[in-house]
Amino acid sequence: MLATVQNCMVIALTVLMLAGAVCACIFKDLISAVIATAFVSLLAALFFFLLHAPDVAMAEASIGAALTTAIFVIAIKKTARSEEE
Amino acid sequence: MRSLIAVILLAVIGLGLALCLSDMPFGANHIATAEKAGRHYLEKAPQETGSANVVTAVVVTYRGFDTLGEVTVLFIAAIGLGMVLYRRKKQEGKPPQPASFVLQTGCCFLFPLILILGVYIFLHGHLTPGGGFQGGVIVASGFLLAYIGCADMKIRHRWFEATESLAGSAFVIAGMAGLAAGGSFLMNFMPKGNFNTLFSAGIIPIIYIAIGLKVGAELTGLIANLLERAE
Amino acid sequence: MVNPVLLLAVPLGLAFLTPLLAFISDRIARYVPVAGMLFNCVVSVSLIPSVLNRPIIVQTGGFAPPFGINLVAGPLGITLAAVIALVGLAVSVYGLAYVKEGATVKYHVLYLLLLTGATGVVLTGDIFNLFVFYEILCISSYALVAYSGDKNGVEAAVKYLIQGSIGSGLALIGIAILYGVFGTLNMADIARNIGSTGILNTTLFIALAFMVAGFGVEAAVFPLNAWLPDAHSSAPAPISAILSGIAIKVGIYVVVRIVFTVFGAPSMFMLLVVIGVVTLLIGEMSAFSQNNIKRMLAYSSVGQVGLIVFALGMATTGGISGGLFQIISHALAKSLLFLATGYMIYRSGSMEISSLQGMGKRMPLTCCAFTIGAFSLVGLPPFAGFPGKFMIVRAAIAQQQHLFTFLIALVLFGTIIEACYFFRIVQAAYFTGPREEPDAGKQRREEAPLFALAPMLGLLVFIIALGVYPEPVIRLLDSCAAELLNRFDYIKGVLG
Amino acid sequence: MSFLFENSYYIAAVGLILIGLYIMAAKKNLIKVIIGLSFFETGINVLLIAAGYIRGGSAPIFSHPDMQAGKMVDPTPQALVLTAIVIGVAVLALALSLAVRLYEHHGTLNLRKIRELKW
Repeated sequence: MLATVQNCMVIALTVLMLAGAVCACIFKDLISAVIATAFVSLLAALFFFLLHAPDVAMAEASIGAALTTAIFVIAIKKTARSEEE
Repeated sequence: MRSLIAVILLAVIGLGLALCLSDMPFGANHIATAEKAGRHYLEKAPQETGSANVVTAVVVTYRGFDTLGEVTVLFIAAIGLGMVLYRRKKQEGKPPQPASFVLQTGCCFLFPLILILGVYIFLHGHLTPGGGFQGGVIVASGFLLAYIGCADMKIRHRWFEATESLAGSAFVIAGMAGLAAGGSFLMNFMPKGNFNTLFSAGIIPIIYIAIGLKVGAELTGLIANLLERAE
Repeated sequence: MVNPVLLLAVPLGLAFLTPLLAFISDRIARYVPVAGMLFNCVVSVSLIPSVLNRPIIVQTGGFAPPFGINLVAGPLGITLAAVIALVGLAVSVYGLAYVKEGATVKYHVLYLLLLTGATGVVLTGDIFNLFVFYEILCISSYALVAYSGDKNGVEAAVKYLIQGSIGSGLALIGIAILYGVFGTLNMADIARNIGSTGILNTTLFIALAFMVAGFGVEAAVFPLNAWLPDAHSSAPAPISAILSGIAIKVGIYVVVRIVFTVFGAPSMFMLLVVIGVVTLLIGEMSAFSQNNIKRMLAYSSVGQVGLIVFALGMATTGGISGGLFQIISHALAKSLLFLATGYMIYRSGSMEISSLQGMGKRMPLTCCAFTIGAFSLVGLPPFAGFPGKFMIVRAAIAQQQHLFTFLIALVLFGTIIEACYFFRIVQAAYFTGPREEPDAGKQRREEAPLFALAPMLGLLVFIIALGVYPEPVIRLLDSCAAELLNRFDYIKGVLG
Repeated sequence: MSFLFENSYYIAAVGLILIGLYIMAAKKNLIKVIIGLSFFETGINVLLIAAGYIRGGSAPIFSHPDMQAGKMVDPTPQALVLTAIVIGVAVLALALSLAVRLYEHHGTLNLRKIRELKW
C-alpha cells in the first residue's frame, strides 16, 4: 500500500517536472522561464533525495535552485527580459 | 525545416537511450560482486578512510583527483567570467536604490546565520550529508543576500581572490604531502581518529575546509563580478 | 625517476598561486605559464626512455587501479604530453610579447590551465577523470576565445560553448551507460569487461556512439565542426595556435583511445577512414575559397584533422605511427603559422590575404617562418610534414586494396589544393610589390619583437630537425602505435 | 502501469534530456538556449543517480553503528553527479557572462538576428 502511494507520488512528480520544463520552453517572459527552471531543479533535488542521494540533493537544491536562478536573474536584468527582443 | 531535423535527431537519441536503459533495469543490484568499485567503497571506506559518509570518502579520497579537477573547473569559470566582463576603466554605475529597512535588517540578521550553516556543513562533510561544495555554495548565497540586501556591503575582491588562491594551493599541497609521505598523490596519510567523530578521517576535513572556502570565495566573486557590471 | 603526477600537480598549483603572485607584481605572474611548461617539458622528455620499457601506472589516493583513479604514463601519453609542453612553452613565450592589454593575469592563468587540462586528458586512465580534464580544456578555451571581447570573439565563443557543452553532455551520457552496464569507470577494467570478441551488443554500440559523437566535437571531425572556423579565427593569435595545434589533437586522442583501447571496435575503423577523407576534402576546399587568412588556416586545420583521422583509422602500425607523426608535425607547423600570422595581421591591420602584399620585405623573418611552416604543412621535404605524409601514403598502399588506393588519391588531391592556397599567400607576401602607397613610414622594416621571434625560431628548428632526421621519433611512435593496437598489454599493464 | 511504476525516474531523466536538447536546437534566444542547457545537464544527473539506485537500499552514510554496507545504494554515481553539477554551474555562469557581453555588442540576444547582422 505504502509502496503504491509512493509510486504514484513519483509519477505525479515526474509529470510536474516535465510540465515545468515545457512551461520553461513556452514562456515568453524570461524571468518566468527561469522560475520554472528553478522549480524543475527543486523537483530534481527531491528526486535525488527519494533515490537516497542526500549529498547530491543538497548540492542540487543549493546550486540548481538557488544560485543558478540568482545568476540567471542578474544576467536577464543586464539584458532583455522578453524572449522576442 | 530546422526543427524537423532537430526532432528527428531527438527521436534517435531518445530511442538509443531507451534501448540502453532497457538493458539496465531500475533498482537492480548492479554492484553485487566484490570486485565492483561501488561495492568495494561501501565495504571498505569506513576502515580505509575513516569517513562515515561514503560519498565523501569517494569524492575526497578514492576519486580525489576528480575533485581537484572540479575545483579547477570552478576556478576557470570564476576567472573566465572576470576576463569576459573585464573593462579597462571602472565605470561608476548609479548607486543602487537602498532596500527597505525591514529587508535590510532581515538580511543583516540572516547573513551570519547562513554563514554558520555553510561552515557547519563543510566541517561535517565526513559525518553527515553535505561537504565542501554544498557548504561553499551556502556561504556564497549568504554573501549574495548581504550584497543585495545590505546597501553598505562592499565586496573586497582582493580578499576573496586571496582566499581562493590560498585554499586552492592548500588542496594541491595536501596532495603533494601525501606524495612526500611516501605514498601517492592525495593519499590520506594522517591518522584516521575515532570513527564518526568530528576529528576523524585524516585529511578529509582539511580538504573539505579548503574546498568550502574556495567554492564560497569563487562563487561570491563570480556573483559580485556579474552584479557590478554597470548596465 | 620523477612521478608523472607532477606533470599535472605542479601546473595546477602554479595556476592557483598566480592570483597571489599578481598581488606582488603582474610581471611575475606573466612568467608563470612559461615556468610551468618548462617544467613539464623537462619532466616529460626525461620520462620517455623509461616509459618505452614499460608504462608507469601512477595511483592517486593510494588505491589500486579499479578503485582509485590512476594515471597511465605509457609511450603515447608521455609523447603527447611532451608535444603539448613543447608547443605550450613556445606559445607562452610568444604570449609574453603579444598579450599586452586586457586582463593579462587572467589570460595567463587560463592559458596554463588549458594546457594542464590537455595534459591530464592524455595521461589519465579513468574515463570520468578524462571527462573532467576534457572539461577543463574546453571551458578554459571557451573563455579564452572571447579574450579580446570584440563582437566576433564573443559570438564565436558562444557558438563554441553551446556546441561543446552538447558534446560533453552526450559523452557523459555514454559514460553513464558504461557505468550502468559494468559498474566501473577504469578504462582498462571496462576494456577487460568488453572482452575481445570485436562485436558489440546494442547497448555498448550506443554508448560508443554517444562518446564518439560527444568527444568528436572537440576533434572537429566532419559533421561536428561548425564551431571551429569561427572560434579559431576570432581568438587571439596564441590561442588560435593552441586550439589548432593542441586542443583538436587532444580530441582526436580521446576518440582514438576510446575506439581502440576501451572498446576495441574494428567495425569503427572503416567509419573513421571514411569520415577522415570527407573531413579532409571539405576542409581543404573551404580553405581554398577563403579570403581571410585566419579562417583559411582554421579550415586547413579541419583538412589536416581529416588526414590524421584517416591515417589512424587504417589501424596498422604504419598507419597509426604516420598519423601520430602528422599530429606532431601539424602541431608544430600550424602553431608556427598562427604565431607568424598574428604579427603579420597586427602590422598590416587586416586579415585579408590581399593586405599581406609586400610583407616579405616588411617582416622578412616572420614571413620566412610562415613560408617554412606552410611548406611543412603541404609536405615538402626536408620539413616535418614530409615524413608524416610519406608514411601515411606508404601505409595506405601497403593495405593493397583498391579502396585505399582510391582514397589515397583523394588525399593527395586534397594536398594539391592545400599547396595551391598556401602558395597563393607566399606569392602575395614575396612576389607582389607593396600596394600603391609609397608611404615611407609604412614601408620600413617592422619585424616582430624578440619574444615573438624566439618561439617561432624554436618551432622552426624542430620542424627542420624532424624533417631531416625523423628516425628516433618514428621509433618512439611505433611503440605508441603498439600501445594502441595491443589493448591486452594495456589492460595487463594497468590491472596486473 | 507497472511499466510506469518501474521506470518513472528514467522517464523523467530522458524527458528532461530531450526537452533540453529541443530547446537548444529550436529556440533563438540565447538565454532560452542556456535554460535548455541546464535542463540537459539536470537530466543527465537524474539519469546517473537513477542508474546507481539499488532497490531497498539506504543512503550511503554510516550514521548508526548497526547499518549494513550490503543495504546501501551505490555511492559512485553520487560522487560523479556532484562533480557534474559543479561543472554544469561553471559552464552556465560562463555562458551567461558571454550573453551579457553579446547583448552589449548587438543589443539583442536573438541568435538568428545576430548572425544576420554579421553578414
